Amino acid sequence: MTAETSIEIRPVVNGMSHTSIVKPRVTVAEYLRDYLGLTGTKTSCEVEVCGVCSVIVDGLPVSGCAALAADLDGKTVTTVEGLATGDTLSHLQQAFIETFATQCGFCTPGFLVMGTALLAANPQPSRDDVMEYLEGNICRCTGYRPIIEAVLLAAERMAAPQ
Amino acid sequence: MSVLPPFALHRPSTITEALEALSFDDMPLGGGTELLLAMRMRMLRPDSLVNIKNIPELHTLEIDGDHLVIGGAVTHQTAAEHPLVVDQLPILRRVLLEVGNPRIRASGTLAGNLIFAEPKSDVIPILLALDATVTLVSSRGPRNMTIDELILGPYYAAREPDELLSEIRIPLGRVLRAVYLKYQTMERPTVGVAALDHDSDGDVVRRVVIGAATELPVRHDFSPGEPIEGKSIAETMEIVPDIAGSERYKRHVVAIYVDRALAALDREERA
Amino acid sequence: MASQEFSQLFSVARSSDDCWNVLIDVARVSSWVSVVGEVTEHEHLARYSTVLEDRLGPFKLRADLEVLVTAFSEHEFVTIRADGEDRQVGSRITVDATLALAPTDAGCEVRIEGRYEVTGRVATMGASTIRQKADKILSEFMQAATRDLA
Amino acid sequence: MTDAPAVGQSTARSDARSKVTGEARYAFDHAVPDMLFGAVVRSTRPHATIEEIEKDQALAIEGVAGVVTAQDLGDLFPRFGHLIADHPILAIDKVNYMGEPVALVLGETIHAASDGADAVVVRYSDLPVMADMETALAEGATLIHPATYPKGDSAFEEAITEPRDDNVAHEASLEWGDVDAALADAAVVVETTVKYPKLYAYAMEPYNALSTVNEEGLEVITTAQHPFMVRDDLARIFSIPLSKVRVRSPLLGGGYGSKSYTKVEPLASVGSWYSGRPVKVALSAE
Repeated sequence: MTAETSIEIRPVVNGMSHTSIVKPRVTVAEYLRDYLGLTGTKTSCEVEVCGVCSVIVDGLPVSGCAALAADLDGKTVTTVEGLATGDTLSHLQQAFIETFATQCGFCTPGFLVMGTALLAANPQPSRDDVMEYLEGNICRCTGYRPIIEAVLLAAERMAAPQ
Repeated sequence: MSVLPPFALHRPSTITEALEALSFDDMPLGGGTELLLAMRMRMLRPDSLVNIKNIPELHTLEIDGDHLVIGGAVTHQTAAEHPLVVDQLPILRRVLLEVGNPRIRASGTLAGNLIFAEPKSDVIPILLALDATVTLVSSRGPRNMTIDELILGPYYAAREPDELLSEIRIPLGRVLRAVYLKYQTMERPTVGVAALDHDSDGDVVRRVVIGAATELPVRHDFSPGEPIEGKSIAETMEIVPDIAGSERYKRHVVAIYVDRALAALDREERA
Repeated sequence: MASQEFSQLFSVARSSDDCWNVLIDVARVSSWVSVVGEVTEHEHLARYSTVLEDRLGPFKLRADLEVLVTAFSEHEFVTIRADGEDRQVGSRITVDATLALAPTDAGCEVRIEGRYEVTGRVATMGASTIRQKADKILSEFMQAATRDLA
Repeated sequence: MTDAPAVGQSTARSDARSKVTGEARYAFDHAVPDMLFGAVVRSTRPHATIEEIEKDQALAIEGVAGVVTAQDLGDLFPRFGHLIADHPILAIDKVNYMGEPVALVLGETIHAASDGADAVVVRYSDLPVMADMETALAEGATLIHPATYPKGDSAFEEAITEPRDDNVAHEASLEWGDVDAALADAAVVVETTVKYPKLYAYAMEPYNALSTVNEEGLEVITTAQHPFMVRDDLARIFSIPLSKVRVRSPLLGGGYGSKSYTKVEPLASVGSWYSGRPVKVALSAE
């Protein structure tokens, strides 16, 4: 079994399937940003602490900076660009606007992806659940309160009968 | 922006294939939550990585006799949510839910955590407290060892370069009650204390394992009713000063958290 | 940062002249150091270079070492300073060592003492792991020396 | 125009929608065709003279387009800095702190540039290390910076001091009223020394700049809070009029003051001047 130095991957990213050849060293964040031009996923700390690189792969939250693009073959990836349906924002995106949960906005993609993953796993999180789940995301502008409010507001709206 | 150094990738689907590829310069890759960071910092520059995530046997999580067996590719989250862990080893679940953050828990593996031997690991102290053992497989056959024997020093596990940690075995039915308390102000804990009452065939032992404050976790066993004082335990420890605090500060925090963990243990009903 | 003093003594059944000639044969002395390779002499009894290669846990170290003879006195002692950097891992090692000779009735006594300092990222390996490694290298040095000088 | 009063009403941020959909583009996200990536080779010594910088191993790496050091800056003004131009773009003859930029490796990809930076070999010889204030201010301590900087810095003439033989960069004392008298009959006199540790107001978006140098002048896309100060520094480096320097700061991914003054724009610009292609330099948190 020889070691591969370039890997063909066929991921589905935000509903679109791609075929790409990547070197093993290419991370998921580099692949999304530089190969697919999806610059919504950011990088900052590069040691899995700040959360700005969060994406969802096969339903699980992943740090794009510390995951290999080579592992995306046959996987489904959701990034911040894939949260809205057409022009209709998700409940969480709408809530972020209303509670002023975004200021400089560089951390917003990460918080939205992790908030979405939380609500998928736990549709009615308590305030403590939200704070604990978002421990792996850093924001330097909002002081976190508006972000927590947004997640709780979105949960409330998602639970209300349409 | 920093990047990973160049490396090739092996993607074996069986343990045998993985073993053929492993060497000092061809390292096993599970979640990569610690390995890839060390590579990015140029602390490690393997020629290739051996991705073990596609090997079915390494994903087992089952009961074997009176042991819980966790495969080498099982992640913290998968183990924490698995019915067998929820029922049989709730303390392990509670500790796993304290590891890193949701992304690290979803990718990082217990075996990878053990092999990387980060001195501030949450997983190592609790597995030490639970008398877990590990199996290291290689072309020379399997080796079994305790956590004590596996963890030699900071970032230094007794795994030979061509060995793979295939499973973790944890004895069941011994824990009467257990707690894990940690004090953490940064990415890694300043101190973590696992305390449990342990009944191995009749004699109950109260065990305290303190992680993160020293190069190796510190374990103390006490007979029931024996007075335990955090301060006297902390005084004997070779505390490592670092960004999380000076030696004096940490010794003080260790003493407090040992006492708090023991007080919590007295109130605790859950195993 | 991991650093420590070291001091060891061993005696040899050879005249101190013999011992002295061996001690100033830098290539031979460096052969007693397990983790160091070929030594290149740039200036006799002044400047040498070599490569330190070793493993510390999972980490591979490879540092180009410059070795300077900082002081020596005929038949008494020679002091060296080795300084090297492993750019890949971002770590640095400095060793100051003195080999001193004292004639005894059975031959001569060799004392090796000095201090090593490891800084940079590999120092995160923890002082005790580095100390264990240093002790191992030192004991290998002693065995090789006594064997070679026997 | 809605007639709802603006006062007392919450109105959404105009850029909120682009930020929650991921469309918002920061300097960090900008790229242009034919762009090279810059990776910085940093000093591994706190204070040392640079004996030699070996480029050939780096230049041999596939995808490495060039290695720039202070010696390659020709007649560019090699320093920048708002009050005093005391920041060498690339270390000149010696390094003053651990991590000071010593060389810039240009690569077709960020990976090639990074591998190139790993392959540049710099030989140093150590100078006395002044790691804390006491050592730096001690009698006869070695000067880290030159005795003074030439008067040519047009920004603040008075900031240029007379030649000094100590490591004091700047001294200021604020007094008013008759201090001695007040102290003399004060009930209590409390005296203290306040030490500030190194501070770094971490902004989520890393420092980065994308610079394109051509005959008409220079355009830089950067995450800067003070684009005009960056423009001043760049105009001085290239000795071109301010009108020929365009500095664009799109949305900032946080700053909090840490993105005041000039950061990596000179590095990216000399990289573009050297290679004739746009150059992007983005730092990592480390």
